[in-house]
Amino acid sequence: MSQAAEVECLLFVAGEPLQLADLARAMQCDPMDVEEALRELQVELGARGSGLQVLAIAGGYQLATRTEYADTVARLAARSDSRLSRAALETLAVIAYRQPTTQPEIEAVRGVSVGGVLKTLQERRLIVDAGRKATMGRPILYVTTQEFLHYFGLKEIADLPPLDDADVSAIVGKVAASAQPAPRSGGADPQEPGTAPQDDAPIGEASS
Amino acid sequence: MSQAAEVECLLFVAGEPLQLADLARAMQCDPMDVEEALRELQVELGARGSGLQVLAIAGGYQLATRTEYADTVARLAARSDSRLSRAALETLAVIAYRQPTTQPEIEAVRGVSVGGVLKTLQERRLIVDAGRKATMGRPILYVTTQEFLHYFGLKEIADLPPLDDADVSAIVGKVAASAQPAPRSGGADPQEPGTAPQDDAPIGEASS
Amino acid sequence: MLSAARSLLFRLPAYEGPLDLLLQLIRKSKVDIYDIPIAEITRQYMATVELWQSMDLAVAGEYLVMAATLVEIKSRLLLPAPPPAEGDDTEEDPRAELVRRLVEYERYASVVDGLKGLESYRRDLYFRAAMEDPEAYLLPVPEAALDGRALLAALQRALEAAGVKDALVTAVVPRRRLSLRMKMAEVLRRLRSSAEGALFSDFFEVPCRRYEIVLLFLAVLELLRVGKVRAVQRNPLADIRLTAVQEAA
Repeated sequence: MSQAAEVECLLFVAGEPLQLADLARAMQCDPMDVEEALRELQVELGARGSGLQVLAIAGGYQLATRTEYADTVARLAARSDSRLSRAALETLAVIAYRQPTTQPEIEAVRGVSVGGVLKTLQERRLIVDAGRKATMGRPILYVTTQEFLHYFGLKEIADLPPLDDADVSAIVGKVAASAQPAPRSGGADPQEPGTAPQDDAPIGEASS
Repeated sequence: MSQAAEVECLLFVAGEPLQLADLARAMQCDPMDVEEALRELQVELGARGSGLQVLAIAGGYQLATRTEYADTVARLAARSDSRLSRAALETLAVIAYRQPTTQPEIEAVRGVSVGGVLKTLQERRLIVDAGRKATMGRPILYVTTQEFLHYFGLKEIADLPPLDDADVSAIVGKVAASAQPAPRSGGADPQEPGTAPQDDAPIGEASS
Repeated sequence: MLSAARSLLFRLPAYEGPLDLLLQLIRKSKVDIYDIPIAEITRQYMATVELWQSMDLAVAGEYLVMAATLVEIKSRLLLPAPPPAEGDDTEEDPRAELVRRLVEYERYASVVDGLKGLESYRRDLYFRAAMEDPEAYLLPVPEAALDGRALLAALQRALEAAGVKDALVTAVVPRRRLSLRMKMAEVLRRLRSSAEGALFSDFFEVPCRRYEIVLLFLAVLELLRVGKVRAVQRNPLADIRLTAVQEAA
């Protein structure tokens, strides 16, 4: 066991940039030791001509493929039979039942960041950008596509199995209420995906 | 650029088991070259004491952390302890070694009803409904899935620990020559999980 | 007596059914599975089931069916053997069917430990993006296997997970709700309403969200910078008193 290998494992499983503090906590060591381990790992990867490298990115560290291998990787991504990951499926499910919906709303439901998954789903034409929501930050609204219907063998969105389980509805309501600016009927009701988003109301007495 | 590094990049970005054919297509080379590259990569990872390893799992190849680093990774990615119950494992064992098999057959072997367990196993995608048996009542046939192989870290069904077949048939001959039909190849042979179900062969007196 | 009952209570969940119970009794008695002393094993089996019943434990029907089977085998063994059927040179032992079932069950039960070992080993392996969902098998979902139900199941999974991760869910709200400008106005209004101002700590109402603390801190810093607020701290770590700077009339 080496610290370089430890840091390699952590960057590998994370799939998103990790900060020194995260790494130090998992490795139960000093951030300076982590930096040393990162340097060691980078040297080892280079020495054996690995396809991977450590990147300092977005305020953290991440494993990534080297640019020389971009073409090879692209050929894999383009395989026709590539299928949906579980993360993609769950994200797609949220969009299908709540459309139009935004990245922050999806993330509120799934509890993880979904930027990469949204990109994949867009590339596969299963979802599409349908304008922007009139709230702070004007997030992009996503809806499902014809290809989505085709992929799941549906004639229309209304053919999706109804969400009638009381537990699920309760959770939807809860999640929606917290993800929405105010507890309004529109967003919280998964049966009415087409409800127009309402304007951002100013908050209480703060508007002096 | 090396083929070992190429294969490393592909396994890294896929994050799911890749088959030789997928790898060969992306690398634009022969499957045999891919196998060679996989071996090279495994040797290189071992030689530099990497935290990662190549696994042959669920019918493909996948990068994974080494078990020595499980504790470190667990501190980053907490998982609930959702191991399978003994009832679930027994039921899975019957399905895995006898597949395709039906609920009455499993219940005959285990001596208890297994409806709830089957539902759990299906929800966890460890087993799947594979049509119906052409016997009275047309019971659903269950088989194990790729997820089953992945859950137990197996490449294929043949990697399951052997059911001590020879011994058992000798025993069966001794105690109940009349009760047991001639030892058949279908259900009990883990080497041939895909063997077509011999319809209405009375599997082990399931109905007794 | 009590301890015996208690140990049984603990052991109860260990039985995976009547066959499992029978096998354990046979093993405990160290008898040959192919020559079960049926009277003795039946007695032990019945004693166990009766103990459960005396403890008001719901005994599953399967255990009772097995009890009946055992009694039937016992009674058949007591009867004189019937004359051998024509053309049949072996005499069927009444225990044969039971033994066959026990052996068959034991075959599968015996691989469970192996499977448990594989499960443990596999759970020590982590795959890419395991942090997002350590339980996922990280397998692609086959296209053919997907339909609307799969999508619904995926949503339910996601929602259940969200129900557990309440903190993460509610943390999304503030991002677009509060601005620094709003907070500055709020602080200033409150300070102006009182000649002696207010303590910095007074602004924190429990429970206080992290973003509110940060926002409040930034608002006070900004108000200090633009000279609308004065801050006085008597000694290190003491509470900070904030007062509004009087506007020139």
